[in-house]
Amino acid sequence: MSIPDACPQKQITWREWLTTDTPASRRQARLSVWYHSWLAFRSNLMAMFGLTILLALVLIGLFAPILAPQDPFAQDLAARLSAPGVNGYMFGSDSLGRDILSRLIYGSRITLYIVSLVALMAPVAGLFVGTAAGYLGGWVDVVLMRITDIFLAFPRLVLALAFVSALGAGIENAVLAIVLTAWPPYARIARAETLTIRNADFIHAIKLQGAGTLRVITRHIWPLCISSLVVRVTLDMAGIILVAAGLGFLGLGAQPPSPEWGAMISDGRRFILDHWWVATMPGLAIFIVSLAFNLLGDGLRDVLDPKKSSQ
Amino acid sequence: MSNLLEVQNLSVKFPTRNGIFEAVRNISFSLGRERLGIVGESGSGKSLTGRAILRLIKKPGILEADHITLEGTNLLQISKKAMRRVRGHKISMIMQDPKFSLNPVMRIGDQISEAYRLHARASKKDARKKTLDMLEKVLIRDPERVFRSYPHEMSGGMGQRIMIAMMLIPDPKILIADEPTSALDVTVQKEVLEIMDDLVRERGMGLIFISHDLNVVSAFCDRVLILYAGRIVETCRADRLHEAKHPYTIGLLNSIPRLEQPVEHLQVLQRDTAWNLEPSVSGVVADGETPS
Amino acid sequence: MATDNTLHKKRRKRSLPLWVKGISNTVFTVAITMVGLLFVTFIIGRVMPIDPVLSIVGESASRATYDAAYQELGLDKPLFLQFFLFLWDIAHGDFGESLLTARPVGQDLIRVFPATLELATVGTIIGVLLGVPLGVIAAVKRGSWIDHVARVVALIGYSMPVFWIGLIGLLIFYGILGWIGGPGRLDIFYVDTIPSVTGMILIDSLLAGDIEIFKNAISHIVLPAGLLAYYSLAYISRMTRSFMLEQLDQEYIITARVKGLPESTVIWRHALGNVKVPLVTVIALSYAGLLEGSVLTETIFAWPGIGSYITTALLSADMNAVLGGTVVVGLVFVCLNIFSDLLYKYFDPRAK
Amino acid sequence: MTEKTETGIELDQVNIWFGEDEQRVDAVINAGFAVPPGGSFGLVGESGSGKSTILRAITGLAPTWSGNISVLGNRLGEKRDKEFYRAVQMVFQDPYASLHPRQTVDHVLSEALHLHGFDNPDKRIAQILDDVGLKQSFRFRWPHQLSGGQRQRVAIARALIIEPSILLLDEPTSALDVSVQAEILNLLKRLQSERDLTYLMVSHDLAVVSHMCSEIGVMNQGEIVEMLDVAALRALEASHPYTKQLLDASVQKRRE
Repeated sequence: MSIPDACPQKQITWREWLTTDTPASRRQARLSVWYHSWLAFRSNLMAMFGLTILLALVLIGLFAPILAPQDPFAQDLAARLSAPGVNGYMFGSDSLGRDILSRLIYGSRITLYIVSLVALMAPVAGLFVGTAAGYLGGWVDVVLMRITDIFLAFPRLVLALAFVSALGAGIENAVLAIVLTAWPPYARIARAETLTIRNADFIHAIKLQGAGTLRVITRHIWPLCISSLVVRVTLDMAGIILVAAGLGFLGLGAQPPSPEWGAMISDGRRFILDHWWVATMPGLAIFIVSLAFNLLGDGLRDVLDPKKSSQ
Repeated sequence: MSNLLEVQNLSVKFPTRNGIFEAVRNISFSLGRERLGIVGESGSGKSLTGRAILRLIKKPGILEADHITLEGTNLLQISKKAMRRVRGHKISMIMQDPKFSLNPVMRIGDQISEAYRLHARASKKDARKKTLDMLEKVLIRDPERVFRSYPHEMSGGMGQRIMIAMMLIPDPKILIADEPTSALDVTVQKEVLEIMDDLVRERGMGLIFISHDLNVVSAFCDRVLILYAGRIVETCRADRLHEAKHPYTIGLLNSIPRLEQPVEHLQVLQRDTAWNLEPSVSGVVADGETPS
Repeated sequence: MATDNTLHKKRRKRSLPLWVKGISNTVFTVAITMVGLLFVTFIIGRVMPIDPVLSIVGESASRATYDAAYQELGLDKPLFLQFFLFLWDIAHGDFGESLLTARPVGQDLIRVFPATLELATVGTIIGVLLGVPLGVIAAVKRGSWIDHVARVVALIGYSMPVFWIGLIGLLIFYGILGWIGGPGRLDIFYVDTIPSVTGMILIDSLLAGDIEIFKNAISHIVLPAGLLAYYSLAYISRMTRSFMLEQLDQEYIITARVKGLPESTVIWRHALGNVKVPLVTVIALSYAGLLEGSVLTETIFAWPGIGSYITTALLSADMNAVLGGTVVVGLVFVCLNIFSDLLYKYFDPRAK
Repeated sequence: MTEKTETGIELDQVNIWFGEDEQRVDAVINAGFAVPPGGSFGLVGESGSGKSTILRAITGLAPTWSGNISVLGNRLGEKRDKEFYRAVQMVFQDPYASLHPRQTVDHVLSEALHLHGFDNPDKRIAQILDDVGLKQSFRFRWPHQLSGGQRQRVAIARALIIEPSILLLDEPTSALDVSVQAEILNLLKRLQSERDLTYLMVSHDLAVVSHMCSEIGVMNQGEIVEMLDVAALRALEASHPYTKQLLDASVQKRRE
């Protein structure tokens, strides 16, 4: 087991440096783990496909003004309900003569907005509640889990409906409603994970080094919960998109004339028999993005969570 | 002494990212009506050898051999269906921990009688009677109660007796015991080993006893194969283990602390990379010949 | 032998039999969950921007009428007393009156719930019948083409917006091909022609011996139930596959093979026998999911169930109806949870 | 020093139990023994005998106990302070479970130093790696890049880097192959004499315990049924029937 410590750096390629079994610094150790995960992830074609779509979505959202051929709100009643390709509308136009493609492009911003808000709030809340309940145990666990169970007992969409109807329709309220119903599963996962980790010897060991509760939770338990949460969040994003679109479809999410995809489907519903494209295009957009999240989540699970890679 | 089983050039390989890993490398041995010990450290390939005989190497593992002959039939050439007749009926296996090797949601009686009903084509009633008999043979005091119980209600020692009963009920010719007592407490180990030993002798079976524990093997077997890195480095009579010649075997023996022979420092095994290149020693004993 | 915590001496003062404790524990848990659920619903009802008094007495009512109604509704009482009154009413099945139908919400719910139940049940049955075998086969033949197909089928199921695919389905199978009945539970001239016994038309028509109506009902339910079944299948098959893979890795599977059992017995009796324990929970969850998913599905298919009821009420600000519907769906969720817990205990000898 | 440090660890009439009231299960009953500073005491018994539970009670990991436990002359209360953890460290049974899977060797060792405010981490880490017989190149490795024996060396390094005077050993070699076991036992013996450590070791293996310890307590069903010194054990001079049974099982399996 001779170690090429003394080897001059330039003789080793980046790849070798990253894949070494004998990292020589903290940075190299960390980077090499990331690199190995990336290698594993890269070999998963479907996951790469999902990642590509999502990156494209982000780019489309960022550069919407440049990419969109027309103003998403500009109406042209003379050219209303044009079929795809007709009158220069690549994906056709809707009942007010607005360009569906441009609306889809701008709609990606709304989708990204909802997804990032939910992804920032729900898992974090779940992680806090779950690890606290799991690690502290006792009455803290009982109280927190009872609350979690209550929220878990609510049907997500129905509660979101009731909530939105109480606070008024709109994206922010829809997001709030989704977050309110989305955190309990994360709390459950984080708690379950914590319970298995809590009694692991490496946690006992760090306690015996004199580490306090907060340190144990944040430095030792969180890093282990986070990977399974990331997987779950990615997979859930597909569902979140569907719920948000569902709220939009029912007229409780983003309000017209906002180009929210669910609302666009709702708009096209009236013309489904004669003008199929009005509802079909946004539906496809939702489907593709949601599929991308699922593919990515599936791939991430293989990398981050090899135990459960089977699901 | 006639050979029940002959294994020629057995290899078990696993494809990995860095090429093929050979976990068992070209080993040959035979088994008569004897108790054959296979000893080695973790990763030496001893368990895989046991499973390979039953053709139970999971994908993507690859099993290769010139032949594995049981009473004149090459097990590698028979159909999957015929192989199932061999399993349980001719060759059985006991695994390490009854906590995992018994089906947790099935009643013990059903698990034991299942194999008997299959191989003996017995009626439910006969199978039940036979099962209760068998439970009694492994010295279980209240067979009726155990018959109705679930595995989680049993202690480790009881669980392993149940495994023995389950594996011996179809009256196989060969029993492979893969670390049968390493999950048990020392005082229970002895009981379980004795029960197994008695039954194996009584039936004139061949026993392959796989273990990491040189003491147990030397006390309990007739002949020993010592495995290192997938190969047999030495074979000898169990009662002559202390006369072993290979530095690996000697090193292994000397690294064990002994109650009666205190030493200040234990000897540490110095591994030699040359061992990895040596050819595997044959563990075959020709028909009619007594092992030296 | 990992730890030394195997407990050997049990000193037990038995006061109550264990099962009595178990049941009283369950009842307590359920009660707490229910009250919490009702509390959240109550709060939602309270923070509504809609003035419940105005919606009863009308915009032009005098101050005195308004105050009278205000007191009648108990709004002058402290919040927590109001909550208890709310609980009291619900315990008596009183959800107030619906603005839209001008009938007690309780009666409305009893009328619409069977339609939802019928849809979700048919969906779940199909989902389980197809999803479990698909999951098992995908796990057994891991990495084969059938595993990939099952994976793609499930991923598509996870990703498809139900309201959109429902529309497309209606467009193709009803609008273009005409193979199935359109929206609603029956063709319009069959509606209310058979006596309602269970409220589920498939059963009622058979009870009445009317095959014609039964067939018509089938032609209407096939698409929405098929869609729900697809979602349920996606979820159940994935979970089954994952549980199966976990079980197939266990030592007792090797034991079963060593015994010489045929592969079919190893898989369907030994492995699936263990999988059915967690699968119960998954199926219950999936069933609950379908009941919830009915909100969107029913809107598309004009299915007169609890989902349509809630959305219609929502759009016309009929709060009593919305809250009543929410509570009932919540109740069903809780009941499903308990039921799956009980089944779990029944299937798993270790849980007793 | 003073009288205070006359004992390393002392237990007197210690009871340990899990659960309360009807659910109460007594894991250790009336245990008592003393280990002098620099001494080594072994507890031997089978699974469920309560031997590991005693270690857990000393470290504060088993919450419900009664009686007296004192370490270096200080009686322990409900809570353990930093000073206690400075003085008492533990090595666990399974090296695959006792290292955090997402932390490098360096991380594990630096954190221990950080928690107790040690200076000069680089030098100390280099030194301890040397002491436990690991090459410097192991410093930035992840647990999955180490073998079982190497992991156990890291666990020992983690325990010793904060320079405790007492080491609790919970079956430190039972998850290892015999040849690796010999290496680890030798290492522990060397470190004990170099650093004048007090050992309290728990094992199911009589031979291992008698190799390591001078005084041995035999546990059965939560009770210490017999205490004897290693010479008596080696001479098979046990008086309690359970000890005899244990000795019999340990010796007989290699005779026949």
